[in-house]
Amino acid sequence: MKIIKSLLMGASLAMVASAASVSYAATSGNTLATVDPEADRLALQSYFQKRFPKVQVEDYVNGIYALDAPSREQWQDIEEFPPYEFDIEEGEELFNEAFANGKSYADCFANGGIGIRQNFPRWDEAQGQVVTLELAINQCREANNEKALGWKKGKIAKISAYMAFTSRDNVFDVQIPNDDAKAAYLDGKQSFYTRRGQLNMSCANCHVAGANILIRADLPGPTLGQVTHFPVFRSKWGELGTLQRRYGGCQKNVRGEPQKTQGDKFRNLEFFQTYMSNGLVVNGPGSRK
Amino acid sequence: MMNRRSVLKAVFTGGLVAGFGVLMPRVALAAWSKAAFEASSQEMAMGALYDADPSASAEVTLKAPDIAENGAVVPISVKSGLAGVTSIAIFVENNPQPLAAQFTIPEGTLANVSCRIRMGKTSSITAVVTTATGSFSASKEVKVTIGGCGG
Amino acid sequence: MAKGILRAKAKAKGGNTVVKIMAKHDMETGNRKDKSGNKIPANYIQTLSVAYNGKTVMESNMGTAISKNPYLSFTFVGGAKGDELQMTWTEITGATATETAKIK
Amino acid sequence: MKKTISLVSVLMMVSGGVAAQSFDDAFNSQRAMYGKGHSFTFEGQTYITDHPEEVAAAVEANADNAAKLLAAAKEQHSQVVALDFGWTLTKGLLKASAKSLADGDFRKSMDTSAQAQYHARMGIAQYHQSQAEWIMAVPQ
Repeated sequence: MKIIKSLLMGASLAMVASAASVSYAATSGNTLATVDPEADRLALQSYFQKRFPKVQVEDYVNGIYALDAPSREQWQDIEEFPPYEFDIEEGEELFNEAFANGKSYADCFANGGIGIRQNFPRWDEAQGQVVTLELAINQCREANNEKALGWKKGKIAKISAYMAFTSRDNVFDVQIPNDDAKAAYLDGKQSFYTRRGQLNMSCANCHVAGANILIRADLPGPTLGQVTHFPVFRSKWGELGTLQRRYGGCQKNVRGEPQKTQGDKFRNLEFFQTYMSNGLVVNGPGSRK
Repeated sequence: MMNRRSVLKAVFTGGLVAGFGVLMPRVALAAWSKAAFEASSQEMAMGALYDADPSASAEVTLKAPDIAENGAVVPISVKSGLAGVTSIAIFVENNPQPLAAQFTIPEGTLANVSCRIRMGKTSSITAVVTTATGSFSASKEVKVTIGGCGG
Repeated sequence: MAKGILRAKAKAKGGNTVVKIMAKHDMETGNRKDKSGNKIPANYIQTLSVAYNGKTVMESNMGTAISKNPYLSFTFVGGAKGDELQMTWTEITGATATETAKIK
Repeated sequence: MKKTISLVSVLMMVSGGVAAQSFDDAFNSQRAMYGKGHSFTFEGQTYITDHPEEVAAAVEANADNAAKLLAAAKEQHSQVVALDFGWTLTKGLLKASAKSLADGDFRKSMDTSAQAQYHARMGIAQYHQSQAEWIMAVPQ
């Protein structure tokens, strides 16, 4: 059902693509008045469709494995029995563990926290900020007088993985309800295209222009669908980690001081990046190199 | 994770297994061969397992990537069309201990196994299949690269 | 129920049973050093044997070149949905346990 | 290999090409080719391929000057950190400079401080440039 939906979307995009032309001399989209998230999303998707015409839009949830066959083969072998299965189990136990006050995570989330990954990150009007799933998890703990968990790995990643697992095949649907949310989106968009660090590279350098182009021994994945499979069990980490752990790692990779995990910048970046993947399905957790 | 009972059991069989390691004659593949698994060169490891050097055979199929995505987890599968396969072993020549795994294949189990290995650096991988008539091998080089941001 | 370190997916099809097993284990090689430069002692799973109806269908001896969370997949003739597999693992430390899984 | 090359070209494409052979272009290419201390002419004038920090460090090596340069480098680094645009190696350079200063190796300390301050200044420049140019990288 969802697949068919995204197939149709793909088709309609193909037409958009033929009309839109990829240029680097944008004149709009950098002010609150001119930024148009939906146009950004379609432009990005058409950009990738032009570069990789054979790749179905819905396959981008598999990241680089949608583009590079040899990597895909190894990845599929590992997904035969993925290392994160233990984490999903532990995540489920942690998720169902009652807090000292008798409440549990289920009390903090819509639908008892099951099958809701696709709605995160979400704009929270009351807080006036973007709330990622991990932030919501820790807010839930603190609301119930429990200590907040570390942001990057361990328990929070396992709980997030379980919640993503219960949401697999749900279609990402990040909403931008008002101008405040749009401002956060714009901030995230700017971060994504902003060069940092001694190597003077932006997220986009590797994950838009550089997607599937060797950087030393690595093939960066396309940003389209990049968030859908997080948290990931990364062979390099030998364990599960959150999206924002990876953000910090990328910024270090370009020899820049990483920004604050779950700070405004990273949450807004995740807001933008996830909006770009609206219409694709949740397939997290995933295994990556 | 382990409950008390299996711990007790652990202590008990622990001694036993260690004992076997030493006493087991080299032809009997069933037990974990200390000499083979702790050998620091492929020659020594093979010497500890086989009477004669394995001969290359097209009947042994080794599936491994050309370039490993990450040396820490390299998917490998070995299968063989040979009759009466009793054992399959996998060697990573350039690892500190080259013998990765050795599978005993009882009758009724297909000569077709998959596992995931660790590679310290680019190395030749060799799969050795043993039958009543001898040992046969297939090799392939797997490149391990140092990533720009990944592996 | 207390779970072991093994997870298995065993599927019976066409008269054969395809078994996939993964163990939750770091497979310490003994070649690594910790932050203070001391060698981390080796601790890996040495043997994993699988039995069906009391008959061994796979005996796997493993070394330091097997990945963290070791994975093993093989196929044996026979086996039926609902039957049980006995899986016994032994660490180099001597620790051992037998766990079971149902064929699906 | 071809892939790597094309990435380079892509990067050049998005790095908002300013008018060819500005002074900065000339300076940077000369610096890249000959390193510091090399003189070249641009539009009739002669220049040297030293960064301002290196010029500032080309004074007598003594405790006083070394301390001044280190302080200046730290100051500039705190500015780039305030912008959230610091580079990863800078902290280490500042530490190394402080150590050389303590060890009485003033020349080494001053050169290291110069390098650290250069990083900080470039980080700040990068921030301002990206404020102006990020939008040019967005596919439309």
